[in-house]
Amino acid sequence: MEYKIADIEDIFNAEITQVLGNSEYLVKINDKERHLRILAMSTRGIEFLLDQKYHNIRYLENTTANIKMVVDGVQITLNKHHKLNQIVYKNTGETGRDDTQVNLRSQIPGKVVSIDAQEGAKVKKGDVICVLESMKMQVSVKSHKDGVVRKIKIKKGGSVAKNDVIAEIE
Amino acid sequence: MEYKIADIEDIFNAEITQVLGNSEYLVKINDKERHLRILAMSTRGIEFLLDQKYHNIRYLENTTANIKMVVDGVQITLNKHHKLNQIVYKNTGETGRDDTQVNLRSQIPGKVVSIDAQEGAKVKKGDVICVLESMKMQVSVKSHKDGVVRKIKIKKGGSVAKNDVIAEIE
Amino acid sequence: MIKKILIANRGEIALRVIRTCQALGIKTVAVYSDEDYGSMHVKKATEAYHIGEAAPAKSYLNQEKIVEVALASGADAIHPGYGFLSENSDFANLCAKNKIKFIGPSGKSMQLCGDKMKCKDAMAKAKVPTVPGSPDLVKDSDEALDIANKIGYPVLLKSVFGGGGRGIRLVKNDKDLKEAFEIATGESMAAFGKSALLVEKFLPKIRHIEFQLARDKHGNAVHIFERECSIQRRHQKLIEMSPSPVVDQKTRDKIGQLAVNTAIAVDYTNLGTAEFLRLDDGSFYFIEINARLQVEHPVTELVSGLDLVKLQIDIANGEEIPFKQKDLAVNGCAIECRINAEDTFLDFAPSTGPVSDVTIPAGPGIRVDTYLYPGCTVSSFYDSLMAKLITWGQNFEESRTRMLNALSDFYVQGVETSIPLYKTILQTKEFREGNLSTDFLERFNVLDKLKSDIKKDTIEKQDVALAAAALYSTYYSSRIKTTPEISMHWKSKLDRA
Amino acid sequence: MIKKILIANRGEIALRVIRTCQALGIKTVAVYSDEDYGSMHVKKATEAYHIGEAAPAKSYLNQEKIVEVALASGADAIHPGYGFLSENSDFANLCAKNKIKFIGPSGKSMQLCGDKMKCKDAMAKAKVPTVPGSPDLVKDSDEALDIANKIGYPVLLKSVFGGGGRGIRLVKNDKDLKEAFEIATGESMAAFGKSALLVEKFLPKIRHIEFQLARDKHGNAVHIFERECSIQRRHQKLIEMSPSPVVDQKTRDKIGQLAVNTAIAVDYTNLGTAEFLRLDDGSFYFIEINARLQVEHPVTELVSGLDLVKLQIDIANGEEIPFKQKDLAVNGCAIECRINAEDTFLDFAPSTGPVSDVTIPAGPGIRVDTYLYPGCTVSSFYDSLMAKLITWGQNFEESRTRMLNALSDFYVQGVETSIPLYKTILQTKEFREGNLSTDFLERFNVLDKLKSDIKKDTIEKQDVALAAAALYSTYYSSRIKTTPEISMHWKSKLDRA
Repeated sequence: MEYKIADIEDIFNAEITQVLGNSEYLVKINDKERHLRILAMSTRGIEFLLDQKYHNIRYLENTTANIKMVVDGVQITLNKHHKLNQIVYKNTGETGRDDTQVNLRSQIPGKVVSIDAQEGAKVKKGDVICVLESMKMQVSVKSHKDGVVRKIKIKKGGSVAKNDVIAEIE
Repeated sequence: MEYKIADIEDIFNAEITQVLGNSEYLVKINDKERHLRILAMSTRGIEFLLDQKYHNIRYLENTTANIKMVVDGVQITLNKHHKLNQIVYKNTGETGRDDTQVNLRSQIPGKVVSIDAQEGAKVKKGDVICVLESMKMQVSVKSHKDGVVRKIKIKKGGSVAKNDVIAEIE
Repeated sequence: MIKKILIANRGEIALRVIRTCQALGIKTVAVYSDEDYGSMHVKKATEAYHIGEAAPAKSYLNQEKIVEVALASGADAIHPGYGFLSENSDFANLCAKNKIKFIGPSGKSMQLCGDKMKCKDAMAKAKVPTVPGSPDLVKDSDEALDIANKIGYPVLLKSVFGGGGRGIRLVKNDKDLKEAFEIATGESMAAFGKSALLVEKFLPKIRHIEFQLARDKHGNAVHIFERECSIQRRHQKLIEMSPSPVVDQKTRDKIGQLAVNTAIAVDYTNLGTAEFLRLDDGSFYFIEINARLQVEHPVTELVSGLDLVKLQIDIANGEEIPFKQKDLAVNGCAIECRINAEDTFLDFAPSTGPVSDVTIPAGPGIRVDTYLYPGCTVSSFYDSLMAKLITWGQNFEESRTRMLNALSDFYVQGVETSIPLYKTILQTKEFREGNLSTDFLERFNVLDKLKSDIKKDTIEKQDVALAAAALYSTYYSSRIKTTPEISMHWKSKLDRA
Repeated sequence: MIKKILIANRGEIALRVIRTCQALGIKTVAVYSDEDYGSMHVKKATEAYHIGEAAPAKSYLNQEKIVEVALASGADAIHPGYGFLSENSDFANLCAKNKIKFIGPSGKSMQLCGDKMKCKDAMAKAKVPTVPGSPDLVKDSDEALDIANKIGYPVLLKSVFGGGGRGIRLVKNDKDLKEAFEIATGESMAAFGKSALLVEKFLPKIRHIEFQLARDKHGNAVHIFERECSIQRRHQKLIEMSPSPVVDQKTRDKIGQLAVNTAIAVDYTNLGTAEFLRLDDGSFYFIEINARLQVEHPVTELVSGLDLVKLQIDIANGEEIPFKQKDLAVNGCAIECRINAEDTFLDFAPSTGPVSDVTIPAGPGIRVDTYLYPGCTVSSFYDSLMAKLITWGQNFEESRTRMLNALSDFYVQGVETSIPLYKTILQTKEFREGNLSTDFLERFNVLDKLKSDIKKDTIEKQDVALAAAALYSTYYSSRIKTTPEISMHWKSKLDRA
């Protein structure tokens, strides 16, 4: 799984690759395999040795978008869905859709943060039509084709459900 | 309610006489009324002010017979059923029963710790016939009348249910 | 002899006083507001009485109620702590009237300490240097010019109606002063109907250095060394230490004697603190006497071995100070960090609420005075000081290193704290070299350093965070369980909402 | 210069060493057995390696495995703590062979300290008085009689094959000695095929007083005062203090110099302890050198201001001791209570198991060295020392009062502790007066006093217990709820079973 850490630009990768038993695991972090041994787990968090080094993690908050934790006294927020933009685009504008399709639909539910195209305007495939806030993240909804925006079907500050039509583009 | 404290001879009395609200109570301890204000309660125990003085009680164990607690660092065991012997006797040997009744029945369930009368022996009303362990306490079952023990219907180490016949006394 | 003390305070200082009373076998009476039912001082005192609502005016400042509780509980003395009623001469007088010993100076002496002009006057007589300036209000711009030229520019033109930085003008020459005087007078006349201006020398880069005083009713007086309290934010002390890196024994003897003279000048009894400003040229100027136990008294305790609260009680009992100046020597070095519930990046705004988890550092040379416990609450009604972390070492460096380690071990969940700021400060070259001043935070851009330290920490811990996240994802999706006793519940604000 | 230290130990002493390493910026390597996954020393060290099964022989005594981890982790030194391998000269030699610094004396010196007869011989040459007796094995009863008459009755006839009180006979006159010699020889021949008997003066009422030693590789040697460790049970120290109530400065100088001479006599380097017996007539007899850091070293740290682990590391680095004897002076008084997991009334039998709740005292003058935390386990595989509670005061009485308060604040749920015993001991008139001896517990019937104290405590708290019970009954039967946030879950062994 990929993560983004608040305040750091890079995208990181981390997953458990092997369960060794006896509370031991192999974890791949940014393509490097590390040894992890769990010492204790509780409602508050987790304690483990990572390559023989002890760490104490307190989980503060866990949403679908973020994990907020205190790592050895340092507060860190991990963003679990940094690729949401891409995923949403993939499912709307980027691929697979028929160019003859008029309706641009939202693949996610969310709140409309901004509308970035005006009715009557010419847009290219991939241009941002609007930005939604979803799962505490801002996600751009991009045009699925080159064309003209016939109608914007949403309002700033309003809510959209999954599959709602965002705009008609011809 | 009456209590006995392990290691102390006297019998003590304690009950809440009034709920004042705002976590405040009047408690009567050995006929003296005291003011009690609860500060905190948790799974571990209770903290209160008794007549303006703070106390911290940790509950270690609670059975039908005992409460074991740590009061300001001092471990104290309160016996909740110090009068069980009397109560049981009241319901078996002491009163109300017809002298013509042959069967001595147990008023409580328990395990037979000892048998203190032999078949054929003469017994007086109030003599101990057997001792049961019940609710972590030892309780004597006493004869309900003067007579001769015809039959002992229990075995040492065995269990008796409430109303089981302990012995036939004629 | 005092047998039972009512502590007219809350929080860590109430606990501090209780601790000494326990050691001396003196009974204690706590008082508490609606907000403080579950507070530690209620739990640790011999008795505890409810005195009113959360707002200080309705409880901890309610003089009559507090005296009433003292009388009802049979307390023969009141310890005011710091803040609240500690420097209120009316309260000291009220205690005296009710034949309750007030553990502090007399009301009269306290009043004199609180009146800046009268105090300055007393110091002039005692030949204690104060910040150069007009001895009293200046009547016109000519007098102001005269004084400014005598003490030298730049000077501050201060309105006595100001306060907290308002009504103060920095002036660099005669022309500016004349102009500023006109404007200030005009403003003051418009707002208050009268003008009241002072001229004072502007001191650009200053250290705050104070001396701990003790004086008994028999006239014996000593100072118990200095404390350097230059690390401040918005005129609030953050870090204090004893000894000061710029005070050698000769200076300590000299300024210490001056400090003792200030106590004599206002007939001060019990413990107090003489505060001075120190310039880079080594000159000291007296500012004021704090007529109470200071927040930062533990650093003095650690380098002197004394129990200052015990000393307060002894003096209140009419006893003589049981040592002489020559018996005292600075042992090692102590540093205190005030652990405040505040958000450094929100201009130190208070951060309040329930504290679900606390880890308090411990070990050799570490002392923590605090009211914190897991499950307690940091109230918005009272000041933001949650804990004082004090370390002792054989020398400054040992004390500093212990402090850094202890800060890392200190964890408070639920509120923002000043802990990260202190870690950054203690690691600066300037702090290590003792290059301190009251504008330390601005002068060395400490908040920028803090930001960069936080980023560095995040980068250092990123792999661990990722491992923890990976573990979480795996657990959450497939619920691997290796041993039955391992169980995990994930807290989530969403779940709880 | 040592940069990374493997700590070949566990529990509080491993944590103690880690703490100093952190302060010095030295990395630490912890080792742990199957029993110690969740132990604090694993959590606090820079790195932690699993070394084997719970039984010490399979982990903490596994010399090869520990050296292997040291090499693998790049540790350049090993700190042995106390117990386990700390006085094992083979291990010291194995470290040397692998070019790992052993933080302690040389294997050769250690071996000499461990060999009682050779050590006694070395002390005789250095003119250090040892307990009067035969300089070597006595060959026949005539020699035994000769020696007994020289040193005076009563004497002890000891078999070197004995140990822990076995094979020791108290003899009061010539006739008894002759008889005892025959019997002892016969027994020994029957059991071991040879006889090996010693004669030693019987010392009826003794104090255990020891001196902290430090000697560097350059030959500089100092003592860091005495510790009185007379309060014992079954030859195990329970309470230690510094200074001793019977050691004045003159005695300290004199016996301290003797102690330094013992270190020189066996070419001892690093920190060690010279143990003495002291009789009521003021005479001191050397018994042995403990070639390691002692459990009770914190009392010396508190009265000297020194970090003894730092001193060990400095000496191991080949540095000179950074002070002279004349620089050292006793500051105040420190007392240590060893908080053991044991049942005083079951002949001090170990009490082990999970510790669900712990409250550790804190405050000025209080130091706690411990591995305890809520949720930890007291293992049956290792010794019963859970914590060391050490208090400092300006004098004995302040230290004692602080200790009593701290003991009351110390709470360990799940195991029996020696805390109540210490409260009783510290309150006896005899302890307060410093009337100490190794048979203190028996001499003053302390266990009877403890029983009566416990009863007194119960009576004192009975009303509170009854109020708590009444509250419980009411809650349980009618479930009164005054405020919604108050909730109560009643623990019951029955429910959990």
